[in-house]
Amino acid sequence: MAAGPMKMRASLGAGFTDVRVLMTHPMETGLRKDADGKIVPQHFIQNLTVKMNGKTVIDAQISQAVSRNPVFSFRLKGGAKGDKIEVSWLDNHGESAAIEAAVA
Amino acid sequence: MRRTALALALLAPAVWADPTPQDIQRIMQRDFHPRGQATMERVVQDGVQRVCTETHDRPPPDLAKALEADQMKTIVYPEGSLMGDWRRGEAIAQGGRGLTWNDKPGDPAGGSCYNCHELSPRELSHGTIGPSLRRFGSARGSSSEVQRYVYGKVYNAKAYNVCSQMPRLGASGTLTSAQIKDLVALLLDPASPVNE
Amino acid sequence: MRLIAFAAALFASCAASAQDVGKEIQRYRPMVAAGSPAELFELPGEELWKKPQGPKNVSLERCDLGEGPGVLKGAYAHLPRYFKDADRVMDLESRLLYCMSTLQGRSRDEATARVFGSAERPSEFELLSIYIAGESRGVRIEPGMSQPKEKATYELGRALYFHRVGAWDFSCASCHGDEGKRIRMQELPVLYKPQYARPVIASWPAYRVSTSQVITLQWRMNDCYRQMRTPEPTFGSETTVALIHFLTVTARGEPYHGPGNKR
Amino acid sequence: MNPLRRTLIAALAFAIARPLAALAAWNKEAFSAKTPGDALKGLGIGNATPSKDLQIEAPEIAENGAVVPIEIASAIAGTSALIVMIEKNPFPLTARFDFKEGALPFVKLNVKMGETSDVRVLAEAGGKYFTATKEIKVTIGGCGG
Repeated sequence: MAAGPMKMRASLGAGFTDVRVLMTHPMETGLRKDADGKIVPQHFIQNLTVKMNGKTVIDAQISQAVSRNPVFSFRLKGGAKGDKIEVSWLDNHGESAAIEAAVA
Repeated sequence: MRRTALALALLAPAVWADPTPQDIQRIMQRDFHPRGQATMERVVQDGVQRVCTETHDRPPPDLAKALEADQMKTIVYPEGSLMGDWRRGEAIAQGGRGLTWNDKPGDPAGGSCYNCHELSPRELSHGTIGPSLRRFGSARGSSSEVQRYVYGKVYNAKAYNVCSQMPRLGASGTLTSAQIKDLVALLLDPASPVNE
Repeated sequence: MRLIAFAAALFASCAASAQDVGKEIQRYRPMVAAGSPAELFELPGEELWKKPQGPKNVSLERCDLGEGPGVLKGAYAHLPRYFKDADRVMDLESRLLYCMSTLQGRSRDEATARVFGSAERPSEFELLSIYIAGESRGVRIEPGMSQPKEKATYELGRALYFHRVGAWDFSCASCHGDEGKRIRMQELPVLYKPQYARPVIASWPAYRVSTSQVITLQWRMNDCYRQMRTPEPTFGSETTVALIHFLTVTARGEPYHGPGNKR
Repeated sequence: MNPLRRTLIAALAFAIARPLAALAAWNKEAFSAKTPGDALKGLGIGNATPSKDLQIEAPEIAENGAVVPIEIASAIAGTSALIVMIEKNPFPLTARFDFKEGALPFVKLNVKMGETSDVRVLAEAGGKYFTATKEIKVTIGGCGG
């Protein structure tokens, strides 16, 4: 399944850059059965990386306990309009996706 | 049912502007289709549904009494004790299935009681459409009269209050008499958590 | 009264009183809404709007949702309304179905084979609804009420709202009839009163967190009738459109702030 | 090819493809631990001091365990990592966030909770660990029908 769409909004907050990112991902726990009773295999994002102007500022390891279609909010120090924010993920099937946005 | 037909004749002319229940029924018969066990006769109103719709659930007292008497005749009491097992009763009260188009007719139905009532203090997630039934048994005892009242009320709530929002769980074929006896126990058995 | 107060205190530890349970749920909802993935479905919705389909291999971009062919801005906030070409009042989903048959040449059976989707695969109507509704963000809800058929549809919707039917004798008002009522934890808005209808109607269609599904008003009518133990209402039928019209007119004037977030 | 090997290859590929990116390993031992204690061992964490400067903003009652919003902020100087654990989940360790130069120790995320449970958050600062917990009750909403 090709990685579904991602959406991100990066905006200047009070003394920090507020980054809100949405990702399409089933985050399957491996405990769920589908309509005809078959176990749906584990399929979830494991790594999340947030970069500001090319430099990694947050490295995250997450699990299947994160809700489906994950939504994260982060706060980066300082930041100015036009700074480049990039968020990328890698899941346990080796699939990945990334999104870039300029600070509004 | 003769009494209901008479009643409807009185009410019908009063309602002109809005579509009448008969208009609604014709439109629903066109706009709905059967699915699973949910067949088309369910869109045909019976006398209780018709009168409660036309009077916005406030029928004239004498008409209400007459309809309640009709409904009382539908209640079938089983032989012997009316108290089942409150533990099974709790499971029935928790269950919400039954009579929908994706319920298999053979599967046991639930009473959906927690949707509208507070019962056991341990269940946080309870509704408030119906009165709280906390300590129902400890407040009223569990004499055969009270058992008979609770059994009848669950079987056909409209026999006691014709426009009640409580479904006619026995008369509609949702619950078996054994299941209703278990609910009687859930409400009246001193050991039941409802009566803590 | 003292005994009851004591009993209540006794159980306070394991069962928060109903009031603060309700209060806590009030805090839960905005926190969930702030992080709603509903927006994720606007992108695929837009792709579907532009995707040529059907025997005529045409996209829906020329579909007239009431503001002119292809005009999306504010279209959702002005539905349901009367359409002269079809000579009836339509909501968004029945109007989309109309465009699928007239513009794309698709048969009703093919277009309505899967009107309600799943978390894995939302239906066309669900994705299109999220995208088109998103184009009405901030626009004041003003469904059509000037045409005779619009008024008649409103009256029909109101009558249906109070019509008791089905194996459990319910009407919409059985659950959505009195203030402060709950089914389990779910507060039940009194939808025939404007102040309660406005915030609710302004948030549909929505993303339902418990099932990760996109849900629309046609789905809502369908699922309510399922729980009323009636047979199934036909997708886009006059009954469903009349109810949606009645609810939307009751919510008139509220700025649309969907697509929203549901339990 | 078994999933583990494929994941490792992918992780390496990811790293090689982006040489500058830190090798984003995934702590399999800690994430597959079935008890909070084993998860802490997997993370190499001994004891952690309770701290009021570690705030957890979350609802006391979640109407649904599928999406429970949790907001975490650390006012402890030098916080470099935040770790989220849901004690009663089948696998308690839920997420670990490492904050490099340029990021504030703050995160908001939605998590799944199997049942009412304590959410435990740990903060790493200057080689020491601090902790805070909050109980979230999970009920079943809706008509149960």
